[in-house]
Amino acid sequence: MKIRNFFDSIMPPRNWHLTVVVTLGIFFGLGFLVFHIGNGTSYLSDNPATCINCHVMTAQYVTWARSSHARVASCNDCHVPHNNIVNTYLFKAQDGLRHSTIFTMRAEPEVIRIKEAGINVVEENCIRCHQHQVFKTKIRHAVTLDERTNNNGRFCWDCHRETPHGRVTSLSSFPYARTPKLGKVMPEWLRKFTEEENKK
Amino acid sequence: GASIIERRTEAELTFQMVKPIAEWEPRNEVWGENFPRQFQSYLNTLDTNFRSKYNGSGTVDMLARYPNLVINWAGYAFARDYTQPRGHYHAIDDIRRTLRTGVPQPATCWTCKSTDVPRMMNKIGVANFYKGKWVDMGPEIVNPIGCQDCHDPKTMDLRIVRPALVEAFQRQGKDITKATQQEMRSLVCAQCHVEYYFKGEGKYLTFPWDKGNDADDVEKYYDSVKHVDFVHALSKTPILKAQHPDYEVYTLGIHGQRGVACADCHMPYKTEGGVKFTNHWIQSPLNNIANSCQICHRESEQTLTQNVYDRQDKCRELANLAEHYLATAHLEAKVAWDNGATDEQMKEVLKLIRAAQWRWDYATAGNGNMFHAPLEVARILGNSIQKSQEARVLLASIFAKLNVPTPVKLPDVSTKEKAQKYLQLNMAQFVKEKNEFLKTVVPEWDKKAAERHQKMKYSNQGGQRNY
Amino acid sequence: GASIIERRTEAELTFQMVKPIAEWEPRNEVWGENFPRQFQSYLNTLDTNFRSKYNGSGTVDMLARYPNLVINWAGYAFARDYTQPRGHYHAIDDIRRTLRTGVPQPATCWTCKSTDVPRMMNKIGVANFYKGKWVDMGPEIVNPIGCQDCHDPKTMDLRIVRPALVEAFQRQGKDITKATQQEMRSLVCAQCHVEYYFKGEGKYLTFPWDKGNDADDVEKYYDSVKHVDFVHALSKTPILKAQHPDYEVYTLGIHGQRGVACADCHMPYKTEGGVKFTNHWIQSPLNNIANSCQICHRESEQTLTQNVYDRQDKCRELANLAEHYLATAHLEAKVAWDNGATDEQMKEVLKLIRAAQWRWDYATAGNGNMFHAPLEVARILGNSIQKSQEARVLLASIFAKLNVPTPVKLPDVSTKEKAQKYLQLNMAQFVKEKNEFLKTVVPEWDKKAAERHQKMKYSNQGGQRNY
Ligand code: HEC
Ligand code: HEC
Ligand code: HEC
Ligand code: HEC
Ligand code: HEC
Ligand code: HEC
Ligand code: HEC
Ligand code: HEC
Ligand code: HEC
Ligand code: HEC
Ligand code: HEC
Ligand code: HEC
Ligand code: HEC
Ligand code: HEC
Ligand SMILES: [Ca+2]
Ligand SMILES: [Ca+2]
Repeated sequence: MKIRNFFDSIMPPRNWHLTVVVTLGIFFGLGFLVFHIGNGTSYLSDNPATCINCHVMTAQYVTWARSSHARVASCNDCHVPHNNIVNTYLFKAQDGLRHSTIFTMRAEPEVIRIKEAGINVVEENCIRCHQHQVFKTKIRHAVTLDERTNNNGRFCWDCHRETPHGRVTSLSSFPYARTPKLGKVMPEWLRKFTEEENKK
Repeated sequence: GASIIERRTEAELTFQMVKPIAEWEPRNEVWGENFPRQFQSYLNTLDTNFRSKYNGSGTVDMLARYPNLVINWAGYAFARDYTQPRGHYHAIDDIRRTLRTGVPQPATCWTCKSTDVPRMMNKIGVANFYKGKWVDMGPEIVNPIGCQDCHDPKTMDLRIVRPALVEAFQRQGKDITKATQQEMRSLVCAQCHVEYYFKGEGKYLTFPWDKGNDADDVEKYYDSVKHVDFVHALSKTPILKAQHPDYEVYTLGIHGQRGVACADCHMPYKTEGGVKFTNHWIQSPLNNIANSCQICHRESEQTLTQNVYDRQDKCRELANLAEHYLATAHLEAKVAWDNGATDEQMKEVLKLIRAAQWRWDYATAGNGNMFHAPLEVARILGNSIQKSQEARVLLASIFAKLNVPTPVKLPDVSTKEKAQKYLQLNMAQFVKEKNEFLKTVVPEWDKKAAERHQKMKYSNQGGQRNY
Repeated sequence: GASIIERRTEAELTFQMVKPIAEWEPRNEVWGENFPRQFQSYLNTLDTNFRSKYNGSGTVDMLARYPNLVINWAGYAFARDYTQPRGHYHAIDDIRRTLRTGVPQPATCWTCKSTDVPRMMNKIGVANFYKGKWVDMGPEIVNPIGCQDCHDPKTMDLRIVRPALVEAFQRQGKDITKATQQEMRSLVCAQCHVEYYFKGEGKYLTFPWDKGNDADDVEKYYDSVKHVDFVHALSKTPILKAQHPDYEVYTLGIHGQRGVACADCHMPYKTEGGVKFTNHWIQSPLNNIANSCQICHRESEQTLTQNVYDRQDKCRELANLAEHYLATAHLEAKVAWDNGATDEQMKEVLKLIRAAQWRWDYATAGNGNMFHAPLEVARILGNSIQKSQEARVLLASIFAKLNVPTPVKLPDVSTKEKAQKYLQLNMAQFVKEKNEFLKTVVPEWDKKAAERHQKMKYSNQGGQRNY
């Protein structure tokens, strides 16, 4: 591969260049504190549980956790680019910082909506995994390609509306949803009782 | 910085209790004041109208459906009465009503029927709880299975309150406190939906998983502790009775192995207006395919139902064979004994019958088994068939030695009534005694419980009997 | 997004014929000049190095692995020689080499082994083709299975060239020309990977699907036409032999039912230098999990392999039981005959053995069955066990009547050699004759074929023997 091509392939989209440079600066500098306390470092992890360190993400977490994709795709499998490793981390850093800041400022909307850049990333990722099912010779799904080719604006989840978060995802839609915390698995008396037993 | 930390604390307090729940509160309706959606949906477990090909929410007389069961359990209370389970809200009613509690039972029988159990265990101690008589504990145990059995009243996190599950994990060297949330979504069920036995004089509830949890492993464990549930009234076989190894068999199927939890199918999310919550109507998923199976599978309801039935049909075909040849082996063994067969001659036969019956029972005693792990069920049943038939091959040789002409004449036990009559079970008497008990003893229990509830916090709440 | 669209265009532009292919061209290497990627990958079916737990690309002596097979097939050529299949490129070698063609066989045997078959059928007519002797057709049939068997040389569309499949569809009232492309991706295989029999004097190749295609349906069909493949040398049972019902059993499994085609697993796509094409290395998918299973499943190679082995292990456990008790029943039946049992006494026994053997053979004769439809396989095997054991129960009664002391003494047939010796098969002689045949007759065939190839278009191409 030509060196030129290689660079092209790892560069983030043109309209992000400024953001990326700034992000990198902040990332390695002052921003580290905010990032750390706000659990922004969790952005570098692939463990979905870390995304819901922010309660505003609970709706997405619990819907994902009950979806068919919970077993096969973590948040980052859909929400960050997977075309090359550099892009993956740049995107994570940029998103992490923005979300941490909004969260800290209490500026989050009642219903979070995915942004344009995010949409494209997700769409690419659907295709990345489902290539074979949407590839023409597997006729089952020929429709998808035509829709996308004609550019009439349909994304995978325009049809697959419940995949994976569903249509009901407002902050107040999940009043008592349990998100994973290392809670106590049994009451105190039982813990003591079985501990004693174990000693015997 | 500080505000982020504040905001994280906030995140942990997602819900505000309308009325904080006392640590041992057994009444669902009290919990329900804080969580009306979950409570209302849980009340639906009272429904008895759904019927699928093999299961459903109504009660089904299994002895009438499969009369061979009566023969296979001759000498045990199961030959009197055994039904399909119903929803959780019926648990107290059903254990009071079953003719199986017409014989003396230990208090251990209450363990999986009520939210009063953790309360009492905490109060009098676990071993003391099990030790008592079933009837003596009656006034204390009146609330059916509920919130207390699965939730921490402070945080609403899932938690385990039945010691037997924790102990079984410990003996296997596994740490249940390390369970993930997804695992907890099955482990709360595994407190009850498992094979068990009453260990020793203290009738200590024990899950026999020390050597693993398929039929062969559990048999090895029981053989090693020389456990016998009853001696068969016809064949004199020392029998092992299997009870609903739902969780164990589920772990041997593809859904369990892929990390799909009980709650994914039996308690899927429900959307009501703009709110989503866990549907607590725990029931056959075939009554709610759109929200359970179709989360993961795109096929039509009809196809998915057919998939379930196909698997159940194939397993049932083998179960019918296993059941029939087992009953035949018991009946033939009786003929052999009646004609003077010796212990020595019968030894191998009884060994085979014990092994065959254990396998058949393990495969069929879980009402979901035939879908949860159909191939494993078929494997065990194939082995069961081989063993009961082998017993019959040996019996045929014994008949030759005893000069009994073959084929031997067997009684007509083709219906529940005929089979019970053949076993000389005085069913009319059992039913009479039970009705007496329900009319005289049970109201006493409920009265005492109502008095207790009055003294508890939120005593304005009615008892569960109201639903 | 863009990459997908490119791929699609590629797929449509594949067909630039370098050299147009003659209608009945049997030589893969000629087709290969137009489609080098497909051809090169197809050549890999010559490989014999992959070994999975139960299958693989090398040849495995199945009689040595499961010596009971020798007993179960006593009186039939399968008791002499039966191996695991290898890749398509070995088809001609293997049918020449097998000791089963040491006995006189009809030309029908060639039907599924070569691209010369459609050529000859077109030339001499279908019925005439089947009618001949296997040895007489030898010089005509030398090219192994290949492009001609699955493709139209003009369009490269998939097509069916074996009459038996089309006829079977017609008799079932189904129109094979209405098959979707996805169905064709299995139906090309169903030309050969199916249970069959030779109908009547004309040895007309026939697929027994008129009443459906599970073991019970096919048995019903065979019973209705009173078909018998051979009379068992020991038990005198009129036996049905099952041969690789791969397609039929696949339709009874979940992958078949969900529309996953044979080609999805055995011929997945491959990408080479940016070009995507169908990998024609038809083999065990376990040698290529990343491109087959993992297209649809996200689990690791290790987990998926273990899933396959789990299913095969469970089915094998039952197959071992079925095989063993069947062999025992045959041997015991012989003891009964030897001691003067009457036809009347044995009638029911033979009926049971026939049914048991059919089920066992149908379940195990397809090497992929235990993964393609494990539950169905277990179901059939459970029935087989029940029936052979029932035969033994009856035999035990017969022994009593004949005053034969039980348990009867049975010969040691625990290895292939011992079993073949017990059956008095002169294996050394068979091998000697076969070697003679391979040294003298076969080179003649190849010589004649080479002369014929010379005269065909593109005669500069070597014969298939070169690979
Ligand atoms: C520090 C708290 C926090 C964490 C941790 C966090 N998020 Fe967010 N996220 C937010 C907030 C606040 C918003 C709303 C921002 C907005 O509307 O612009 C948001 C919005 C989003 C959006 C929609 C807006 C967009 O940018 O397209 C996506 C997608 C998203 N988050 C994914 C993730 C993933 C994936 C993770 C874990 C890898 C994660 N988040 C972890 C706070 C967080
Ligand atoms: C299978 C792919 C996939 C996975 C896995 C996934 N998401 Fe999403 N996510 C999407 C799609 C598609 C959307 C856009 C939904 C829409 O617009 O209706 C989205 C939107 C969002 C949004 C914006 C809300 C909205 O409705 O636009 C947030 C926040 C988010 N996801 C967070 C997460 C978190 C946190 C996880 C992991 C716990 C996660 N996602 C896992 C595909 C995924
Ligand atoms: C990391 C890989 C991956 C990504 C990214 C991904 N999927 Fe999937 N998807 C899978 C797998 C694997 C399955 C099969 C799940 C199973 O076996 O239960 C699946 C199942 C599905 C199904 C069928 C089950 C259902 O939930 O309806 C649909 C539809 C689907 N995906 C659409 C999408 C869409 C739309 C996106 C993007 C928003 C997406 N997928 C992103 C791997 C992925
Ligand atoms: C125009 C509507 C539409 C769009 C857009 C669409 N799909 Fe689908 N998709 C469907 C329908 C309808 C089905 C079910 C049809 C079938 O199974 O053959 C389906 C089925 C699927 C399945 C198979 C599910 C299963 O369990 O078999 C997958 C995976 C999938 N779509 C992924 C995608 C992806 C990825 C995209 C975007 C590239 C996409 N879909 C865009 C309508 C759409
Ligand atoms: C405290 C013990 C206990 C716990 C915990 C428990 N069950 Fe049950 N379950 C029972 C009993 C007892 C019955 C039978 C009640 C009856 O028939 O009266 C039952 C019945 C059922 C039924 C049959 C319902 C019907 O309509 O026929 C299902 C399904 C079920 N349980 C699933 C679950 C699931 C899933 C969980 C965990 C989320 C669970 N159970 C937790 C004891 C329990
Ligand atoms: C380890 C938990 C556990 C113990 C101990 C237990 N059960 Fe149950 N019981 C269950 C579960 C789970 C079900 C529902 C599943 C089923 O019926 O298959 C059930 C169902 C029942 C039912 C309704 C269905 C039927 O079997 O007729 C009755 C009645 C019953 N139990 C009585 C008893 C009695 C009597 C005892 C003591 C001998 C007992 N139970 C001990 C867990 C338990
Ligand atoms: C047999 C077990 C069981 C019983 C009984 C039970 N729950 Fe639950 N509950 C669950 C499970 C499983 C979840 C899902 C937890 C998860 O996904 O993390 C849940 C979730 C919840 C939640 C969290 C929000 C939601 O809807 O997901 C609340 C609140 C709740 N239950 C309240 C109750 C109340 C009130 C009762 C009594 C009326 C009750 N539960 C009885 C098993 C049970
Ligand atoms: C949370 C996801 C999930 C739910 C809910 C779910 N399944 Fe599955 N199902 C799976 C997975 C994963 C597999 C394994 C196949 C695979 O890995 O793709 C599977 C496999 C199957 C199979 C093939 C296995 C076999 O025995 O042949 C059937 C049939 C099936 N499911 C039916 C159902 C039905 C019916 C329901 C509802 C009662 C259901 N599933 C609910 C995820 C799920
Ligand atoms: C993939 C979906 C799935 C999972 C996971 C699952 N089940 Fe089931 N379960 C079913 C289906 C389907 C049936 C059959 C219902 C019928 O025949 O009507 C069933 C039946 C049952 C029944 C009998 C119901 C009745 O009507 O009497 C019980 C009890 C049960 N399951 C308990 C459990 C428990 C406990 C677990 C976890 C250890 C579990 N199930 C996991 C799908 C599932
Ligand atoms: C013209 C007949 C014919 C057709 C068409 C055919 N096969 Fe075969 N196949 C055979 C024969 C014969 C063998 C055994 C060759 C041998 O052992 O020498 C075989 C062997 C195999 C093997 C074993 C390979 C190994 O490495 O052990 C597989 C797998 C297989 N075929 C799959 C398929 C699939 C998939 C298709 C359709 C895409 C197909 N076959 C089409 C006749 C055929
Ligand atoms: C309807 C198609 C068909 C017919 C007719 C047919 N075969 Fe085959 N043959 C196959 C297929 C498919 C395989 C590979 C699958 C397998 O071995 O399980 C095979 C494999 C073989 C093998 C290699 C494995 C083994 O069995 O040892 C030999 C040798 C063989 N056949 C010989 C014969 C002979 C001799 C005849 C005639 C009596 C015959 N075939 C008739 C389709 C056929
Ligand atoms: C046993 C059956 C079988 C044999 C033999 C076979 N093919 Fe194929 N071939 C297929 C199948 C199945 C496909 C996939 C068709 C589809 O997906 O529609 C295919 C596809 C193709 C294609 C289309 C492009 C592609 O790669 O998908 C070409 C070209 C091709 N084969 C050439 C050949 C040549 C040349 C030979 C001989 C060397 C050959 N085939 C032998 C079954 C076979
Ligand atoms: C083209 C898609 C596809 C391919 C390729 C595929 N599968 Fe599947 N698999 C499925 C579908 C669909 C199901 C049914 C479950 C469902 O509906 O989600 C399934 C079910 C399964 C199951 C559960 C069924 C059972 O028997 O319990 C296993 C295990 C499995 N597949 C393993 C494999 C393996 C191993 C391979 C490769 C040899 C493979 N699959 C190739 C689509 C596929
Ligand atoms: C979902 C994937 C899948 C599908 C679809 C499938 N197979 Fe298989 N097949 C397998 C697996 C896995 C094995 C076992 C391989 C092993 O044990 O090494 C196998 C084994 C085989 C074998 C024996 C291979 C050997 O090494 O000897 C043959 C022949 C075969 N399949 C033919 C077929 C035919 C013909 C079809 C369609 C009618 C088909 N298969 C459909 C996955 C599949
Ligand atoms: Ca029920
Ligand atoms: Ca092979």
